[in-house]
Amino acid sequence: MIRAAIVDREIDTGALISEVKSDGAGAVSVFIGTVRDVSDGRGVIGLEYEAYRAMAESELVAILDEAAAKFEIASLVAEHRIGELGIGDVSVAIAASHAHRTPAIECAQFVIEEIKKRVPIWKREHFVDGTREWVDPTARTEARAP
Amino acid sequence: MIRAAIVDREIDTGALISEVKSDGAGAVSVFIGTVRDVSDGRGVIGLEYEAYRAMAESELVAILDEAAAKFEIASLVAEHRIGELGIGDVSVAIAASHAHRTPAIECAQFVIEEIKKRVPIWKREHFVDGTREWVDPTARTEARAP
Amino acid sequence: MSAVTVHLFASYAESFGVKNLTIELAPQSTVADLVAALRSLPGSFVLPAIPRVAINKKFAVPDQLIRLTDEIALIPPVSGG
Amino acid sequence: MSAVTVHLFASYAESFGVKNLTIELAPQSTVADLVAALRSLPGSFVLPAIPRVAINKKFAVPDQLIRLTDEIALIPPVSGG
Repeated sequence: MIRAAIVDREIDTGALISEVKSDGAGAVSVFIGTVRDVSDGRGVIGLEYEAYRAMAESELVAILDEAAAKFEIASLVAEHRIGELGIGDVSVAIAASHAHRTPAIECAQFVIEEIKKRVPIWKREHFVDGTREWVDPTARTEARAP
Repeated sequence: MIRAAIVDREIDTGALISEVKSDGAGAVSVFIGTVRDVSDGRGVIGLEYEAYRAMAESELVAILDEAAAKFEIASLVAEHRIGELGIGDVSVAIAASHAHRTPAIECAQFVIEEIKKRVPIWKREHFVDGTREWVDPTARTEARAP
Repeated sequence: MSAVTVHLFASYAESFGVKNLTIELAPQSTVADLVAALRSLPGSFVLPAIPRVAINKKFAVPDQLIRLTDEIALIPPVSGG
Repeated sequence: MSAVTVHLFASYAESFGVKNLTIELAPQSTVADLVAALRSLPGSFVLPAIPRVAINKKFAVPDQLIRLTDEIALIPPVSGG
Protein backbone atom coordinates (compact mmCIF):
# COMPACT_ATOMS: atom_id res chain seq x y z
CA MET A 1 0.00 0.00 0.00
CA ILE A 2 1.50 3.29 -1.19
CA ARG A 3 -0.11 6.65 -0.41
CA ALA A 4 1.08 10.22 -0.77
CA ALA A 5 -0.77 13.40 0.08
CA ILE A 6 -0.28 17.14 0.27
CA VAL A 7 -2.55 18.26 3.11
CA ASP A 8 -3.63 21.55 4.65
CA ARG A 9 -4.48 20.13 8.07
CA GLU A 10 -2.50 18.63 10.95
CA ILE A 11 -0.55 15.46 10.16
CA ASP A 12 -1.49 12.52 12.39
CA THR A 13 1.74 10.52 12.62
CA GLY A 14 0.07 7.82 14.71
CA ALA A 15 -2.44 7.23 11.92
CA LEU A 16 0.38 6.94 9.38
CA ILE A 17 2.15 4.37 11.55
CA SER A 18 -1.06 2.34 11.93
CA GLU A 19 -1.55 2.55 8.18
CA VAL A 20 1.76 0.85 7.31
CA LYS A 21 1.81 -1.76 10.07
CA SER A 22 1.06 -5.31 8.98
CA ASP A 23 1.41 -8.83 10.34
CA GLY A 24 4.20 -9.56 7.88
CA ALA A 25 6.20 -6.43 8.68
CA GLY A 26 8.64 -6.59 11.58
CA ALA A 27 9.93 -3.04 11.23
CA VAL A 28 8.42 0.39 10.81
CA SER A 29 10.65 3.39 10.20
CA VAL A 30 9.19 6.86 10.60
CA PHE A 31 10.59 10.27 9.77
CA ILE A 32 8.89 13.40 11.07
CA GLY A 33 9.89 16.92 10.11
CA THR A 34 8.81 19.69 12.47
CA VAL A 35 9.05 23.48 12.47
CA ARG A 36 12.12 24.72 14.37
CA ASP A 37 12.29 27.95 16.33
CA VAL A 38 15.57 28.91 14.69
CA SER A 39 16.75 28.90 11.08
CA ASP A 40 20.20 29.73 9.83
CA GLY A 41 20.86 31.32 13.24
CA ARG A 42 17.75 33.56 13.22
CA GLY A 43 14.73 33.27 15.50
CA VAL A 44 11.59 31.99 13.78
CA ILE A 45 8.02 32.33 15.04
CA GLY A 46 6.31 30.33 12.31
CA LEU A 47 6.28 29.67 8.61
CA GLU A 48 4.18 28.96 5.58
CA TYR A 49 4.53 26.33 2.87
CA GLU A 50 3.34 27.02 -0.66
CA ALA A 51 3.06 24.18 -3.16
CA TYR A 52 2.54 23.70 -6.86
CA ARG A 53 0.00 21.30 -5.52
CA ALA A 54 -0.84 19.02 -8.44
CA MET A 55 2.83 18.56 -9.34
CA ALA A 56 3.86 18.19 -5.69
CA GLU A 57 1.38 15.34 -5.35
CA SER A 58 2.52 13.60 -8.49
CA GLU A 59 6.22 14.02 -7.58
CA LEU A 60 5.57 12.64 -4.12
CA VAL A 61 3.79 9.64 -5.62
CA ALA A 62 6.71 9.15 -8.03
CA ILE A 63 9.20 9.23 -5.14
CA LEU A 64 7.21 6.67 -3.16
CA ASP A 65 6.91 4.41 -6.20
CA GLU A 66 10.66 4.60 -6.76
CA ALA A 67 11.35 3.94 -3.09
CA ALA A 68 8.95 1.00 -2.91
CA ALA A 69 10.64 -0.60 -5.92
CA LYS A 70 14.19 0.13 -4.71
CA PHE A 71 13.66 -1.21 -1.17
CA GLU A 72 10.95 -3.79 -1.96
CA ILE A 73 8.67 -1.98 0.45
CA ALA A 74 5.09 -3.15 0.77
CA SER A 75 3.69 -0.23 2.76
CA LEU A 76 4.81 3.35 2.49
CA VAL A 77 2.91 6.55 3.20
CA ALA A 78 3.96 10.19 3.20
CA GLU A 79 2.15 13.41 3.90
CA HIS A 80 3.42 16.96 3.52
CA ARG A 81 1.50 19.80 5.07
CA ILE A 82 1.15 23.21 3.43
CA GLY A 83 -0.20 26.55 4.63
CA GLU A 84 0.66 28.32 7.89
CA LEU A 85 2.50 26.29 10.54
CA GLY A 86 3.62 27.14 14.06
CA ILE A 87 6.75 26.11 15.93
CA GLY A 88 6.71 22.36 16.62
CA ASP A 89 4.06 21.58 14.02
CA VAL A 90 4.68 18.54 11.85
CA SER A 91 5.43 19.61 8.26
CA VAL A 92 6.17 16.19 6.81
CA ALA A 93 5.82 12.59 7.95
CA ILE A 94 6.93 9.39 6.26
CA ALA A 95 6.24 5.84 7.46
CA ALA A 96 7.68 2.73 5.83
CA SER A 97 7.24 -0.88 6.89
CA HIS A 98 9.18 -3.96 5.83
CA ALA A 99 9.83 -7.47 7.06
CA HIS A 100 13.32 -6.30 8.06
CA ARG A 101 14.70 -3.15 9.58
CA THR A 102 17.40 -1.99 7.17
CA PRO A 103 15.19 -1.53 4.10
CA ALA A 104 12.52 0.19 6.21
CA ILE A 105 15.04 2.68 7.62
CA GLU A 106 16.79 3.31 4.31
CA CYS A 107 13.46 3.75 2.54
CA ALA A 108 12.21 6.48 4.89
CA GLN A 109 15.56 8.25 4.60
CA PHE A 110 15.52 8.03 0.80
CA VAL A 111 12.03 9.54 0.70
CA ILE A 112 12.88 12.57 2.84
CA GLU A 113 16.07 13.20 0.83
CA GLU A 114 14.15 13.06 -2.45
CA ILE A 115 11.36 15.28 -1.12
CA LYS A 116 13.95 17.91 -0.32
CA LYS A 117 15.38 17.69 -3.85
CA ARG A 118 12.36 17.67 -6.08
CA VAL A 119 8.90 18.14 -4.59
CA PRO A 120 7.74 21.65 -5.59
CA ILE A 121 7.02 23.03 -2.13
CA TRP A 122 8.48 26.26 -0.79
CA LYS A 123 8.92 27.46 2.76
CA ARG A 124 8.59 31.09 3.81
CA GLU A 125 9.96 31.74 7.26
CA HIS A 126 8.42 34.31 9.58
CA PHE A 127 11.27 35.72 11.63
CA VAL A 128 11.13 37.15 15.13
CA ASP A 129 12.12 40.56 13.70
CA GLY A 130 8.91 40.67 11.61
CA THR A 131 10.48 39.90 8.24
CA ARG A 132 9.28 37.04 6.05
CA GLU A 133 11.58 35.33 3.58
CA TRP A 134 11.35 32.49 1.10
CA VAL A 135 14.00 29.96 1.94
CA ASP A 136 16.63 29.30 -0.71
CA PRO A 137 18.37 26.05 0.30
CA THR A 138 20.99 26.65 -2.38
CA ALA A 139 22.12 29.74 -0.45
CA ARG A 140 22.10 28.44 3.16
CA THR A 141 25.16 28.80 5.36
CA GLU A 142 23.84 26.24 7.83
CA ALA A 143 23.29 22.53 7.19
CA ARG A 144 19.84 22.28 5.67
CA ALA A 145 16.99 21.93 8.12
CA PRO A 146 15.43 19.79 9.39
CA MET B 1 16.63 14.14 27.68
CA ILE B 2 17.65 10.49 27.53
CA ARG B 3 15.38 7.71 28.77
CA ALA B 4 15.52 3.93 28.47
CA ALA B 5 13.09 1.38 29.85
CA ILE B 6 12.35 -2.32 29.79
CA VAL B 7 8.57 -2.55 30.13
CA ASP B 8 5.99 -5.29 30.52
CA ARG B 9 3.09 -3.30 29.07
CA GLU B 10 2.17 -1.98 25.63
CA ILE B 11 4.58 0.55 24.13
CA ASP B 12 2.94 3.88 23.25
CA THR B 13 4.95 5.11 20.27
CA GLY B 14 2.97 8.35 20.10
CA ALA B 15 4.01 9.15 23.66
CA LEU B 16 7.66 8.49 22.80
CA ILE B 17 7.45 10.82 19.81
CA SER B 18 5.87 13.57 21.95
CA GLU B 19 8.58 13.03 24.53
CA VAL B 20 11.46 13.82 22.15
CA LYS B 21 9.85 16.65 20.20
CA SER B 22 11.13 20.12 21.01
CA ASP B 23 11.02 23.61 19.54
CA GLY B 24 14.69 23.39 18.58
CA ALA B 25 14.40 20.00 16.88
CA GLY B 26 13.43 19.94 13.21
CA ALA B 27 13.61 16.18 12.80
CA VAL B 28 12.34 13.15 14.68
CA SER B 29 13.36 9.67 13.59
CA VAL B 30 11.46 6.70 14.94
CA PHE B 31 12.11 2.99 14.70
CA ILE B 32 9.42 0.52 15.70
CA GLY B 33 9.93 -3.25 15.87
CA THR B 34 6.80 -5.39 15.72
CA VAL B 35 6.08 -9.10 15.97
CA ARG B 36 5.92 -10.78 12.55
CA ASP B 37 3.70 -13.70 11.66
CA VAL B 38 6.58 -15.56 10.06
CA SER B 39 10.13 -16.26 11.17
CA ASP B 40 12.83 -17.98 9.18
CA GLY B 41 10.09 -19.25 6.90
CA ARG B 42 7.91 -20.72 9.68
CA GLY B 43 4.49 -19.50 10.78
CA VAL B 44 4.47 -17.73 14.16
CA ILE B 45 1.44 -17.11 16.37
CA GLY B 46 3.17 -15.13 19.11
CA LEU B 47 6.31 -14.92 21.17
CA GLU B 48 7.77 -14.11 24.52
CA TYR B 49 10.76 -11.99 25.48
CA GLU B 50 12.82 -12.80 28.56
CA ALA B 51 15.36 -10.29 29.88
CA TYR B 52 18.17 -10.16 32.36
CA ARG B 53 16.27 -7.10 33.36
CA ALA B 54 18.70 -5.07 35.47
CA MET B 55 21.50 -5.56 32.95
CA ALA B 56 19.18 -4.99 29.98
CA GLU B 57 18.21 -1.64 31.44
CA SER B 58 21.79 -0.59 32.13
CA GLU B 59 22.95 -1.73 28.66
CA LEU B 60 20.10 0.17 27.04
CA VAL B 61 21.03 3.29 28.99
CA ALA B 62 24.67 2.83 27.95
CA ILE B 63 23.66 2.54 24.27
CA LEU B 64 21.55 5.69 24.45
CA ASP B 65 24.36 7.59 26.18
CA GLU B 66 26.81 6.49 23.48
CA ALA B 67 24.35 7.39 20.73
CA ALA B 68 23.58 10.80 22.22
CA ALA B 69 27.29 11.61 22.40
CA LYS B 70 28.07 10.25 18.92
CA PHE B 71 25.25 12.09 17.14
CA GLU B 72 24.98 15.10 19.47
CA ILE B 73 21.41 14.16 20.15
CA ALA B 74 19.46 16.14 22.73
CA SER B 75 16.42 13.87 23.06
CA LEU B 76 16.44 10.13 22.74
CA VAL B 77 14.11 7.54 24.25
CA ALA B 78 13.86 3.79 23.83
CA GLU B 79 11.57 1.16 25.29
CA HIS B 80 11.76 -2.61 24.90
CA ARG B 81 8.82 -4.72 25.91
CA ILE B 82 9.19 -8.14 27.55
CA GLY B 83 6.73 -10.92 28.34
CA GLU B 84 4.16 -12.43 25.99
CA LEU B 85 3.45 -10.57 22.74
CA GLY B 86 1.03 -11.22 19.91
CA ILE B 87 1.45 -10.71 16.16
CA GLY B 88 1.72 -6.99 15.35
CA ASP B 89 2.55 -5.95 18.91
CA VAL B 90 5.35 -3.41 19.29
CA SER B 91 8.41 -5.05 20.87
CA VAL B 92 10.76 -2.08 20.69
CA ALA B 93 10.47 1.62 19.89
CA ILE B 94 13.17 4.26 19.58
CA ALA B 95 12.63 7.98 19.03
CA ALA B 96 15.43 10.47 18.42
CA SER B 97 15.15 14.18 17.74
CA HIS B 98 17.77 16.59 16.41
CA ALA B 99 17.91 20.00 14.76
CA HIS B 100 18.73 18.20 11.51
CA ARG B 101 17.54 15.01 9.89
CA THR B 102 20.69 12.99 9.21
CA PRO B 103 21.88 12.68 12.83
CA ALA B 104 18.33 11.87 13.99
CA ILE B 105 17.98 9.07 11.43
CA GLU B 106 21.47 7.65 11.99
CA CYS B 107 21.00 7.78 15.76
CA ALA B 108 17.80 5.71 15.75
CA GLN B 109 19.43 3.21 13.41
CA PHE B 110 22.55 2.96 15.60
CA VAL B 111 20.40 2.29 18.67
CA ILE B 112 18.43 -0.58 17.12
CA GLU B 113 21.63 -2.15 15.76
CA GLU B 114 23.29 -1.97 19.19
CA ILE B 115 20.20 -3.33 20.95
CA LYS B 116 20.37 -6.37 18.69
CA LYS B 117 24.03 -6.90 19.54
CA ARG B 118 24.21 -6.46 23.26
CA VAL B 119 21.04 -5.94 25.26
CA PRO B 120 20.42 -9.20 27.18
CA ILE B 121 16.93 -9.95 25.95
CA TRP B 122 15.89 -13.25 24.38
CA LYS B 123 12.99 -14.07 22.12
CA ARG B 124 11.12 -17.38 22.21
CA GLU B 125 8.91 -17.92 19.20
CA HIS B 126 5.63 -19.76 19.42
CA PHE B 127 5.18 -21.53 16.10
CA VAL B 128 1.95 -22.47 14.37
CA ASP B 129 2.87 -26.14 14.80
CA GLY B 130 2.81 -25.79 18.59
CA THR B 131 6.57 -25.81 19.18
CA ARG B 132 8.33 -23.04 21.07
CA GLU B 133 11.97 -22.20 20.42
CA TRP B 134 14.47 -19.70 21.69
CA VAL B 135 15.80 -17.73 18.75
CA ASP B 136 19.54 -18.01 18.08
CA PRO B 137 20.39 -15.15 15.73
CA THR B 138 23.85 -16.62 15.19
CA ALA B 139 22.20 -19.64 13.51
CA ARG B 140 19.58 -17.93 11.31
CA THR B 141 19.37 -18.67 7.61
CA GLU B 142 17.25 -15.61 6.98
CA ALA B 143 18.31 -11.99 7.36
CA ARG B 144 17.72 -11.13 10.98
CA ALA B 145 14.29 -9.83 11.81
CA PRO B 146 13.02 -7.27 12.14
CA MET C 1 4.04 33.97 -32.40
CA SER C 2 1.77 32.50 -29.79
CA ALA C 3 1.21 33.20 -26.13
CA VAL C 4 1.77 30.73 -23.32
CA THR C 5 1.07 31.18 -19.64
CA VAL C 6 3.90 30.53 -17.16
CA HIS C 7 2.99 29.81 -13.53
CA LEU C 8 5.23 31.34 -10.86
CA PHE C 9 5.58 30.41 -7.20
CA ALA C 10 7.17 31.60 -3.98
CA SER C 11 10.30 33.74 -4.49
CA TYR C 12 9.79 33.85 -8.27
CA ALA C 13 6.24 35.14 -7.92
CA GLU C 14 7.53 37.68 -5.40
CA SER C 15 10.34 38.86 -7.67
CA PHE C 16 8.31 39.07 -10.89
CA GLY C 17 5.41 40.53 -8.91
CA VAL C 18 2.84 38.18 -10.46
CA LYS C 19 1.66 34.58 -10.13
CA ASN C 20 1.32 34.09 -13.90
CA LEU C 21 3.21 35.52 -16.85
CA THR C 22 2.09 35.53 -20.47
CA ILE C 23 5.00 35.05 -22.84
CA GLU C 24 5.05 35.25 -26.64
CA LEU C 25 6.94 32.37 -28.21
CA ALA C 26 7.84 31.52 -31.79
CA PRO C 27 6.73 28.14 -33.11
CA GLN C 28 9.09 25.27 -32.17
CA SER C 29 10.32 27.16 -29.11
CA THR C 30 12.08 25.14 -26.46
CA VAL C 31 12.32 25.43 -22.69
CA ALA C 32 15.65 27.23 -23.19
CA ASP C 33 13.94 29.76 -25.51
CA LEU C 34 11.27 30.35 -22.87
CA VAL C 35 13.90 31.00 -20.20
CA ALA C 36 15.73 33.41 -22.54
CA ALA C 37 12.47 35.32 -23.08
CA LEU C 38 11.87 35.50 -19.33
CA ARG C 39 15.29 37.06 -18.75
CA SER C 40 14.20 40.28 -20.48
CA LEU C 41 11.51 40.88 -17.85
CA PRO C 42 11.81 42.95 -14.67
CA GLY C 43 12.42 40.70 -11.65
CA SER C 44 14.26 38.06 -13.67
CA PHE C 45 17.42 38.63 -11.60
CA VAL C 46 15.92 36.03 -9.25
CA LEU C 47 16.49 33.27 -11.81
CA PRO C 48 19.59 31.08 -11.42
CA ALA C 49 21.80 30.13 -14.37
CA ILE C 50 19.57 27.19 -15.23
CA PRO C 51 16.13 27.59 -13.67
CA ARG C 52 14.03 24.46 -13.33
CA VAL C 53 10.98 24.40 -15.59
CA ALA C 54 8.08 21.99 -15.32
CA ILE C 55 5.96 21.03 -18.33
CA ASN C 56 2.68 19.32 -17.53
CA LYS C 57 3.82 18.79 -13.91
CA LYS C 58 7.11 17.11 -14.82
CA PHE C 59 10.60 18.58 -14.78
CA ALA C 60 11.60 19.47 -18.34
CA VAL C 61 14.99 19.52 -20.09
CA PRO C 62 16.24 22.68 -21.85
CA ASP C 63 15.77 21.38 -25.41
CA GLN C 64 12.21 20.16 -24.79
CA LEU C 65 9.73 21.69 -27.26
CA ILE C 66 6.85 23.72 -25.86
CA ARG C 67 3.33 23.15 -27.13
CA LEU C 68 0.58 25.76 -26.77
CA THR C 69 -1.48 23.34 -24.68
CA ASP C 70 1.29 22.67 -22.17
CA GLU C 71 0.96 23.59 -18.51
CA ILE C 72 4.18 25.51 -17.87
CA ALA C 73 5.68 26.42 -14.49
CA LEU C 74 8.94 27.85 -13.24
CA ILE C 75 10.16 25.94 -10.18
CA PRO C 76 12.24 27.91 -7.63
CA PRO C 77 14.74 25.94 -5.53
CA VAL C 78 12.47 23.69 -3.47
CA SER C 79 12.48 23.92 0.32
CA GLY C 80 9.88 21.45 1.52
CA GLY C 81 10.42 18.79 4.13
CA MET D 1 37.30 -23.61 46.97
CA SER D 2 34.31 -21.35 47.15
CA ALA D 3 30.90 -21.44 45.59
CA VAL D 4 29.48 -18.84 43.23
CA THR D 5 26.01 -18.65 41.73
CA VAL D 6 25.69 -18.34 37.95
CA HIS D 7 22.43 -17.01 36.52
CA LEU D 8 21.13 -18.65 33.36
CA PHE D 9 18.57 -17.39 30.88
CA ALA D 10 16.54 -18.52 27.89
CA SER D 11 18.17 -21.35 25.88
CA TYR D 12 20.94 -21.80 28.48
CA ALA D 13 18.43 -22.21 31.33
CA GLU D 14 16.52 -24.63 29.10
CA SER D 15 19.60 -26.70 28.27
CA PHE D 16 21.06 -26.83 31.78
CA GLY D 17 17.55 -27.35 33.17
CA VAL D 18 17.95 -24.69 35.87
CA LYS D 19 17.87 -20.89 36.22
CA ASN D 20 20.84 -20.80 38.59
CA LEU D 21 23.94 -22.99 38.92
CA THR D 22 26.25 -23.20 41.89
CA ILE D 23 29.85 -23.68 40.84
CA GLU D 24 32.90 -24.35 43.01
CA LEU D 25 35.85 -22.20 42.03
CA ALA D 26 39.44 -22.03 43.26
CA PRO D 27 40.66 -18.64 44.53
CA GLN D 28 41.85 -16.30 41.75
CA SER D 29 39.61 -18.01 39.21
CA THR D 30 38.86 -16.12 36.03
CA VAL D 31 35.88 -16.00 33.70
CA ALA D 32 37.66 -18.56 31.48
CA ASP D 33 38.04 -20.89 34.50
CA LEU D 34 34.34 -20.55 35.21
CA VAL D 35 33.44 -21.43 31.64
CA ALA D 36 35.77 -24.46 31.77
CA ALA D 37 34.02 -25.66 34.94
CA LEU D 38 30.61 -25.23 33.30
CA ARG D 39 31.65 -27.42 30.37
CA SER D 40 31.72 -30.49 32.63
CA LEU D 41 28.00 -30.14 33.38
CA PRO D 42 25.12 -31.82 31.54
CA GLY D 43 23.51 -29.42 29.05
CA SER D 44 26.75 -27.54 28.41
CA PHE D 45 26.65 -28.55 24.73
CA VAL D 46 24.53 -25.40 24.31
CA LEU D 47 27.56 -23.19 24.99
CA PRO D 48 29.39 -21.72 22.00
CA ALA D 49 33.20 -21.67 21.79
CA ILE D 50 33.37 -18.44 23.76
CA PRO D 51 30.16 -17.84 25.69
CA ARG D 52 29.46 -14.30 26.84
CA VAL D 53 29.64 -13.83 30.59
CA ALA D 54 28.41 -10.81 32.53
CA ILE D 55 29.92 -9.80 35.86
CA ASN D 56 27.90 -7.29 37.84
CA LYS D 57 25.70 -6.59 34.81
CA LYS D 58 28.60 -5.82 32.47
CA PHE D 59 30.12 -8.01 29.77
CA ALA D 60 33.35 -9.53 31.10
CA VAL D 61 36.57 -10.54 29.38
CA PRO D 62 37.95 -14.12 29.73
CA ASP D 63 40.86 -13.19 32.00
CA GLN D 64 38.73 -11.14 34.38
CA LEU D 65 39.02 -12.36 38.00
CA ILE D 66 35.86 -13.50 39.75
CA ARG D 67 35.14 -12.32 43.29
CA LEU D 68 32.75 -14.16 45.60
CA THR D 69 30.52 -11.11 45.81
CA ASP D 70 30.14 -10.78 42.04
CA GLU D 71 26.77 -11.14 40.31
CA ILE D 72 27.56 -13.65 37.54
CA ALA D 73 25.42 -14.44 34.50
CA LEU D 74 25.86 -16.40 31.30
CA ILE D 75 24.47 -14.47 28.35
CA PRO D 76 23.09 -16.53 25.43
CA PRO D 77 23.17 -14.93 21.96
CA VAL D 78 20.79 -12.00 22.38
CA SER D 79 17.68 -11.76 20.21
CA GLY D 80 15.87 -8.63 21.35
CA GLY D 81 14.65 -5.85 19.10
